[in-house]
Amino acid sequence: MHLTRDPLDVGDLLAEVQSPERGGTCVFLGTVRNDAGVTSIDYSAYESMAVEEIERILAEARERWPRSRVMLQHRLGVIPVGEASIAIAAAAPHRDEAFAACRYAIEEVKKRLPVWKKELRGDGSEQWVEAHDHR
Amino acid sequence: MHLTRDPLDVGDLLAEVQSPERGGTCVFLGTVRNDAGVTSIDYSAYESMAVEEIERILAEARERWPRSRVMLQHRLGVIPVGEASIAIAAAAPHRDEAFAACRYAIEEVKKRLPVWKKELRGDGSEQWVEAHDHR
Amino acid sequence: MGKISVRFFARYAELAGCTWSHVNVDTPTTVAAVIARVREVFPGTQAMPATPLAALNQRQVKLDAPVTEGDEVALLPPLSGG
Amino acid sequence: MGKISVRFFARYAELAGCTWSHVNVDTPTTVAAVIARVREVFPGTQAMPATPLAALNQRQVKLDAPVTEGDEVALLPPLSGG
Repeated sequence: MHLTRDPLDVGDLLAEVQSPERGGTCVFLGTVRNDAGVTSIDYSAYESMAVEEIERILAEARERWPRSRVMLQHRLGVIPVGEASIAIAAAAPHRDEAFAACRYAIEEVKKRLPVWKKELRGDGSEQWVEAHDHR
Repeated sequence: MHLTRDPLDVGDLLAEVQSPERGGTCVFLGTVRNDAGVTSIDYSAYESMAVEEIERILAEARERWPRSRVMLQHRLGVIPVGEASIAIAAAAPHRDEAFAACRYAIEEVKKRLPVWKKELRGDGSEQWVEAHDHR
Repeated sequence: MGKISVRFFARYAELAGCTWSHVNVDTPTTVAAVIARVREVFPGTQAMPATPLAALNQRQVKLDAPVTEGDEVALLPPLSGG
Repeated sequence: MGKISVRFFARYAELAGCTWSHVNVDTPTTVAAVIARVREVFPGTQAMPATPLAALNQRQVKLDAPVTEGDEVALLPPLSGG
């Protein structure tokens, strides 16, 4: 459920985190950019570890912001430019917590998730991405 | 378009701000909380000024984060608990700008938008909200 | 004498018993002077704070902002949007 | 001698020509020693950096982490998720 090969649905994530006592919700979406001829990115993962790492990150967020609820989905496989590879939703009683929990989750994902990108270009070339981007 | 009496649709806002060169999108939703017997909130505004203020806030965000695109909708009228009164979407090439522009917009809205809330309670009582909340 | 549009919102509209009116004042004048006149014409608004938030022609201003004939002064309860 | 599962991902899988295998090493040992053995068995992996990222049983670890029979060592190119 944290990893999927289907397009991500923000509405599903919102439904999982929102509730009548949580008045602030922050969502982050990372989408594939059209950098230098890129037409899509093939995402692969060490899937069992990625699932565990996501669960650790969500547990840490809940520990830091106990009244928040955070959900995260990462898409794998070939994702075309403009579509989302990751979606995070964080809801909390107040907006400070919602923003903080959402930001925490994406920063930890970038540092810790065993996921790799291979950029696919219009000219048929392919390239592994081996530096942190700053998207 | 910045003010509406209909339920807010995040998908519409996303469609307006996302593009192939913007890889990070941050969304904020403010929803009506079930504080102390509140069943809904009646939002009213100085509508013509609110529209101008929103346009000023969006222009400021674009000036500060020129590669970002931010959209904002505020709902007016009676909004039940759990539904959104405000939705902001900010997309940018990188996530730092998207988070910053989204956060800027909601903080300025809270400070500057001529909008008022009257809480409606299950027991039939009503109360103007006259202090900044921290949602 | 100049005619100044005056608008009341939210709780202040309830105090004034009115949402949109006008007052006549010697112009040029200031927002503070318009508010003083408002308190006479709409006695319920004496319950507003001594220095309420005000907008002049759809922008928040300080109470010493200059006002001329045809301007619109709005009296704004504490903002609670979002 | 103990049997250690070894997994390769992304570019390292291309270098190894393999995604999942095992090596036999004297146990207990360390992740670094497993990697040294991997470089012998899969010569293509000599192109990996001197100190690649590694996970032991699905958690990132330092290369001096202790390894025993049955453990799973994964070799991870620089992470680029999100």
